[in-house]
Amino acid sequence: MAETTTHDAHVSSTGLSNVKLGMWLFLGSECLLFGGLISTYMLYRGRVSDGPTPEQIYDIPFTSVSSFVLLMSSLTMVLAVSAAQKKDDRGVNLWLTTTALLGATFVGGQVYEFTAFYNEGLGFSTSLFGSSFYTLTGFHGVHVTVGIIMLLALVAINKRSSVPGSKSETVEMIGLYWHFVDIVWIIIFTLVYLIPV
Amino acid sequence: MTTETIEGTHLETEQEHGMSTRGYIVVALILAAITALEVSTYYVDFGPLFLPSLIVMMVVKFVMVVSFFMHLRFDNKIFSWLFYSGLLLAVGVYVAALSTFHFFLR
Amino acid sequence: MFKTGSKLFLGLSGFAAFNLVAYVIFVERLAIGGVALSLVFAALTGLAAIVLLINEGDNERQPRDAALIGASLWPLTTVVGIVLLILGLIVAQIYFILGIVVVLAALAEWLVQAWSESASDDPAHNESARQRLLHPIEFPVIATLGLGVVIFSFSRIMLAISKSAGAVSFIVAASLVLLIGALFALRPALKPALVSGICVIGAVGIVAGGIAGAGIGLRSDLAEAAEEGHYLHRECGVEKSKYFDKKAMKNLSLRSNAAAIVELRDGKLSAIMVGFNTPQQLITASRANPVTFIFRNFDPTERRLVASLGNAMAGAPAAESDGEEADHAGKNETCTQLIPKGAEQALTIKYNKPTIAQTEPFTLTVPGVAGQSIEVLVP
Amino acid sequence: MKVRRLTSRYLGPRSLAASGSLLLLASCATNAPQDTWQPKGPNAKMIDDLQQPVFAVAGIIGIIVAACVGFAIWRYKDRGQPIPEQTHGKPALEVSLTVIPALILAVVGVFTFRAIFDLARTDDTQLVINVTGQQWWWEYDYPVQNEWGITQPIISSGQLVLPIGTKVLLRETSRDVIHSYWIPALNGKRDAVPGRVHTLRLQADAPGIYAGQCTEFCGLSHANMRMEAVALSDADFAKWVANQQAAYQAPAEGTLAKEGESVFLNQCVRCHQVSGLKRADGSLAIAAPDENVWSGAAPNLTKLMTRNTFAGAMFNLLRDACRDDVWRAESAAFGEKYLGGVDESCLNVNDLRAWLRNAPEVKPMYANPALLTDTNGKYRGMPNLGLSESDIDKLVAYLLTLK
Amino acid sequence: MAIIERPTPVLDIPALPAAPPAITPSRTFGALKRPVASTGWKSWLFTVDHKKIGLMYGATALFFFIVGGLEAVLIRLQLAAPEGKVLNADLYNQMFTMHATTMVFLFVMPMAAGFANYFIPLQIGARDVAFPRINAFGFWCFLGGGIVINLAWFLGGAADGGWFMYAPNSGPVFSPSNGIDFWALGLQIAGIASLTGAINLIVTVLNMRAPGMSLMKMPVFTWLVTVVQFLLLFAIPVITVALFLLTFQRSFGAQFFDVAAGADPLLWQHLFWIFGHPEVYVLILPSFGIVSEVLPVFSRKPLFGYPFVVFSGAAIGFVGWGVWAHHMFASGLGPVSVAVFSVATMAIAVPTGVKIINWTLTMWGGKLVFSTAMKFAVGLILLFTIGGLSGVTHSVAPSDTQQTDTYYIVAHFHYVLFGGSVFGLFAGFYYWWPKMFGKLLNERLGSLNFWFMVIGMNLTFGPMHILGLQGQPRRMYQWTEARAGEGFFNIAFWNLVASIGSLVLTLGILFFLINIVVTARSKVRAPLDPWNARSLEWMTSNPPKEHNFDSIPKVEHLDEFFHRKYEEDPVTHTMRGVATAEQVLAELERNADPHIHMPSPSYWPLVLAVGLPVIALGVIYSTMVAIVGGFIVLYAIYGWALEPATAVASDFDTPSTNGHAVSTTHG
Repeated sequence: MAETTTHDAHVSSTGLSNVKLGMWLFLGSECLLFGGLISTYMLYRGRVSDGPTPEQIYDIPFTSVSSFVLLMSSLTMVLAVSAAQKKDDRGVNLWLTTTALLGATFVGGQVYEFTAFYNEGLGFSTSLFGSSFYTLTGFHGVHVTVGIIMLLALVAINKRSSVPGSKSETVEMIGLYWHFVDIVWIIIFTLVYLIPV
Repeated sequence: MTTETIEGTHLETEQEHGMSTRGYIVVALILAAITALEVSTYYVDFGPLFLPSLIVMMVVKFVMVVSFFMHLRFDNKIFSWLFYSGLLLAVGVYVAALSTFHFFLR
Repeated sequence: MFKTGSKLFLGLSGFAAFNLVAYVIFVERLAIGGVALSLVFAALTGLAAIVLLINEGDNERQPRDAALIGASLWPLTTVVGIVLLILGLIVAQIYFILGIVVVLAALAEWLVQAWSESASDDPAHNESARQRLLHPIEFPVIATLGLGVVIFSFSRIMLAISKSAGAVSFIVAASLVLLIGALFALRPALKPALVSGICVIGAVGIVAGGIAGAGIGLRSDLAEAAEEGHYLHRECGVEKSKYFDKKAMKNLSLRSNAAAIVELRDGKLSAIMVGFNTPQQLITASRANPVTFIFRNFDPTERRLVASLGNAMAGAPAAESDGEEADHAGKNETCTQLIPKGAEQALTIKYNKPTIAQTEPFTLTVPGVAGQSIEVLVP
Repeated sequence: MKVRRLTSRYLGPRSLAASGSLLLLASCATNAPQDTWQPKGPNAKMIDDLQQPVFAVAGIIGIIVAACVGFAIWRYKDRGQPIPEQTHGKPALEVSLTVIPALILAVVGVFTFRAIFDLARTDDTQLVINVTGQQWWWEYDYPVQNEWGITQPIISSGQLVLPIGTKVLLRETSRDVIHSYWIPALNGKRDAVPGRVHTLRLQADAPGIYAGQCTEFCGLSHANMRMEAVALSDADFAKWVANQQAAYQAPAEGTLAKEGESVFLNQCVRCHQVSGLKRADGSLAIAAPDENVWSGAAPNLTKLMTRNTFAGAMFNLLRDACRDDVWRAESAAFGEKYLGGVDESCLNVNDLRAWLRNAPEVKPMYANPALLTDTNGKYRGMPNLGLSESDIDKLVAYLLTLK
Repeated sequence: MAIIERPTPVLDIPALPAAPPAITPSRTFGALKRPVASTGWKSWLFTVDHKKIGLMYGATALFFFIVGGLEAVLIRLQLAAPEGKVLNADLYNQMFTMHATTMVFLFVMPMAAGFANYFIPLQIGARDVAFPRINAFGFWCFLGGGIVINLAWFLGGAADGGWFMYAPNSGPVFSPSNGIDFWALGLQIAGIASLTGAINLIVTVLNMRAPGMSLMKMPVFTWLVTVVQFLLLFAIPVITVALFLLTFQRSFGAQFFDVAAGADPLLWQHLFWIFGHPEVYVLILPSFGIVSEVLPVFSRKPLFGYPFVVFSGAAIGFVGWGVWAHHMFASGLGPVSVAVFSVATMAIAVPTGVKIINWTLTMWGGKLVFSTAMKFAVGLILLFTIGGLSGVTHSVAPSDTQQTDTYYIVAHFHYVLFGGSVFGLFAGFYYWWPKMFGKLLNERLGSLNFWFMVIGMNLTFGPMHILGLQGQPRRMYQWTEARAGEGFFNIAFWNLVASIGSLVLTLGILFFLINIVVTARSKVRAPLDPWNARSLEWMTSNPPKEHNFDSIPKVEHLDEFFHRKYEEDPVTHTMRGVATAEQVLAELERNADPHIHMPSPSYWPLVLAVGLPVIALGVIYSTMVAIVGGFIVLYAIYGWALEPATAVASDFDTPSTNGHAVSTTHG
């Protein structure tokens, strides 16, 4: 996002990076966002005035696989961060691309899931379960998509950059975001999919 | 002072935080194993342990990702404070709100 | 003042204006086509204005080095767009919109490229100028479009193959990505071009698969579910129905908004209501007001709660017409799923007609439990 | 009375400065229909007993703070004194000044706790009444309770009738948006939330009419959504119950009222039910508000003239003089006057006719067809029926027979 | 002065090959250049300077204050007499909804954000906030949100569901106009401003303090605003969720509050008040901070019990999360919830009381100078005490069931928000005006302003206590003579008094506006340190230079500036002056930093913020427009990401023959 300048002796008061502090604050704030969406779902999941119930349409084997995929993308992401700390640009680009592809696989799975559910009779306005399920998982999917776009853009910017490791902090920041999206899915997977109504 | 641009100083001071590649892979494997265990609850009847075990596994996975992949274990404590205060606030507030809907009690 | 570029755009905008007038007169007023054409007109005029403004300070001298100007893709794209546009006027609106998007995109690119090439004598500088203006839009658009196509294709493949094959191919695809990533990481000697190559091949493969998947359509069980609406019927009999009773819900989270909790305990059906200290056999429900009953089964066999919705005014839907409580097999009733002992389910009902309009009272019953019935009185 | 006024005096800054004569004036306050400081039943009394000391303590603390600030302003005004010592505070003082209010609040908290649970009791209920809010009126239905002589559901609106000295429990809900039921003299408010059933204890000590108002913002005519609770002695209540369940009396043939009945059957019965009313062919006339109004219900007009109000208690059915006569009646005489209902001499013809002529003009409602797209053309509130003046004459004559 | 200095290393790179200048048309590059000017209208549009952004926040908020005030006056005119005819029911409902929305979201919050933006970097000795471009983006979001919310007035009617927007009354059936859609989307956009602002200011406070300034040496204003930012950080996402649910319900047919589908409308109330109660502290704490600055300055004495004030502020912020359901005591939560929240509400009265005690004791034994700022501060103590105590009366839940949704509550929160928040902000205006504009506001007009406001406010809101206890509910577009009662407490009389009071109050505000004009036209410059102030923001010129401080001061004390001016006599314990403000400043200037790099202005925050209202309009009217808005947002984000924080050399000048700039000064 910005070029490195080391002109000033004025180091931050805590010795920490502004961007990183900001990112953690943002993630703390996001907890409340997803908390609200998850709570809404939890409250309404048993209210099926019409259409299928959660257990009738959930495809646990498939969702397990897609959880696994997202988990592995966290691994590749952390490898990218690790490479960035070693100023290994090739590794960074490689792992970022891998992460983005795994993320895309996950989103592809979600598109599949939504289409399948829709065909089985669960629309956005079908029941409270439908409204809250699509809202929650849709928000998560949008977060993943934003993450993928950031990853790809970072790869593109990184390729143009001539200074190796210049984007290492950006890699770390996107990494934090990506892991956060992953841990939200860890919660969704358990609370939404595995615990039956 | 140019802001948004302090990463240079940061990296020099905290070069060696985090784990080795092998460490990350081990963590990921543990996470995968827990996920497999979670999924097994769908096929095998855990009886009364079902709910608590799922919750515990979820929390363990959560904490592992946060601590190792997101480096909270190795990083400055202030990040943990910021993140966990948001998290605990969310849990507290929403659990309280849900309980007013008789979520936890019949 | 007027040079080739500005003349071109002025001419084009004049043409668009002519088309717009013709469209409004001959086709229809205020339709999407009219809006689109006015947008095209506005855009072209704007482009012409920008060209004029930018060239204002330019002297008449042409760049000395003609080699500065490279080959350009944009004229061709513009033509493709115009073809789409015309096609759209004849065939379908979607092509028309697509055509507009393509034409506008191509013209914008063309314009910026043309302008940047005459900006200065330094090709690098010119290129960087072009990039600064266009990269912010090129990057996201290409990334979004590319990703969107790949993701969508992937989902089409998944929809076409069977459930288990889907899960397997899903994990195979992910593992492949992971493995190839690991391979490249372990073998630093492999060329970046190879990475890109594999990515492109993978993408093309997925898109091809997607097209094939789209051709095949939905897999059989999904197609059947979509056609028959498996979960949209409520079958309220004693026996278990194939779809409606599959994997019954056993728990509620929201328990605070029940008008009554209806319990089947020791073969007795009774309603526990806020404000009444003893279980009731008669519930007064206000008219046209959605009431929620929570049914709790304490009977060892699986039971369901059935609410009769009366027979008032044949033909008039007793419940909300948005299909919440469909009437099944000629009987106007709705019900919960068959639930095992200890489980609970909610049932939301709206009684639009009062009891006096019925020949039989509204009741809550449990099929298979004789003699137990709660009357719902709607005054 | 005196104590109450004393404490309420501490509320405003202006009243802090109020003199003794103001206090005298204050204790003269009469006919304050929604005064929250004049409990007329044990539930409101319980609240009052709690809030009086709290207001008193709050007032005293307020005076102390104001006095301290005032003293500091007067004493430490800059009169050229030197810049004071830069002291940063005295922790002991701070802690004690923190602990004292905490202790006061702890005491208040204990009593609050008790009152909350006492006011939430439902196990000692003697009479249950269902209350349903709707834009912008209240429907009361009395479920079958044989011990009160209620053998079939009674349905009414505008005025809640309850026996004195009885622990009445309201089961509140709503048909559309959230409303709130509040009779200040009898208890605090409780929201009527659609889909949920909330309870509210009411108990009146003496016969009389207690006014209230919807206090949860509920849309256009929120201000016009009023209610009245009418407390009757046990004997009078029994009479009221009996009359409400009495059979429908069709007006005599050939009267204006009989013509009014047919107007009613043509127009009003589309939404308004009158129990026992029969069509010309002898079938029961059953209203179908669900086909015409969004909320699916309209006030039941059976025994309309036993009530004192109409249109969500926005208007009185009684002329002002007759109304005052009822409202200000002595406890002993009240029941009889109230049960007398509305007769022709007392009928507030002007408001009733204006209402029948063009309801949305006198009470804001969503009756404009242009705005009804979201409700599939269904009204929210009573539309303008376009009745002729002679139809209105007939209808008024008919409505007067509904007693 | 090289404020926006081009980074030195860039100058050394021969960027361009030599080319004849004639062939390089300068205008073409003009279209692509980054904005660098620090004067002129463009410098405001594209600025990233926290002071300019703070002033823009302030000016916009003041405009919305006038709008909201006019709405309030209309409301009071309507209610002056029974059966008021000034407004019809529909318009009245829009009016009170928008009055509350405007005052809360478009006046008090952004005004506090303006002060925070302007003064936090100054108070902690920083040159700007941590993320200047995000800061600019926040302001434009707030403006965009405010415009979207108010746009509804002209497009079919504003929101009419009350600022609390309870479901299901906010559903499409019950509010068929688009007002609530505009409201929800506008708040969503304004929420982005609060969220980004919160992250920005927290990072600034944590990371950019002057050397030596530990957390417990920070001025109280900075402290309390930081608490506020934490509240916003965690509260905004909750309202975001609620607003999304509402928008999805209204625009896309979701069922979240549809009772016929089994929904529970109380879900909205919980989400709204989980946000809404912390929001109350968001509104009041900045004013507490301002007063905690003003009182010590005009008492010539440090704040009494600084750590207690700081920790009680933090305690309020923390406990503030556990009391939201006291807005719902009458909602039917059940006795257990009510009891728990009732006690929690009482608990929060304690730290609030601590503040009152500390302010009073700060004045105790001081040398009180009654400037207008001080008058407002003392006014806050007294008026807020009244509001706080009436608050305690309805922390008692049973008592609250008699009071909630009556005018008693209106009285309570106006004493808290007007007597508290607004008086605090006015104290801030008078106190900091010379710092922001280099001129003192007229004290005579200030005095008129204060007294009219105090009298007007008590006349307006005092009688509302009576109205409420006499049972007049809120949000009624008319009241009727029939229920007015008789005697001293009849509501007819007090309604009239309140309406007259609102006109007096308006006059008071008018004096302030006149004062602004008079001051702006006056030629008298304010002295460097007009109030004998205590904190760092006064250790720079009036108004501050673009880079705030020539050299960042080293902080040794709380109230550093005061301690540079005065020293304690070891014998008498009185203070004696050792330096004037001018001398302190001159000392700083002598040690001026040779290289000061400030971030460059940027187009992207504005472009990005323009995209959001376009999306909002698209959600309401047409998906195509939303897609266009989406592209604007994408474009701006990428433009932003590809742009360095500091402009490169070619942005400043035309590419010239020798690859060097003609001049480096753009200040």
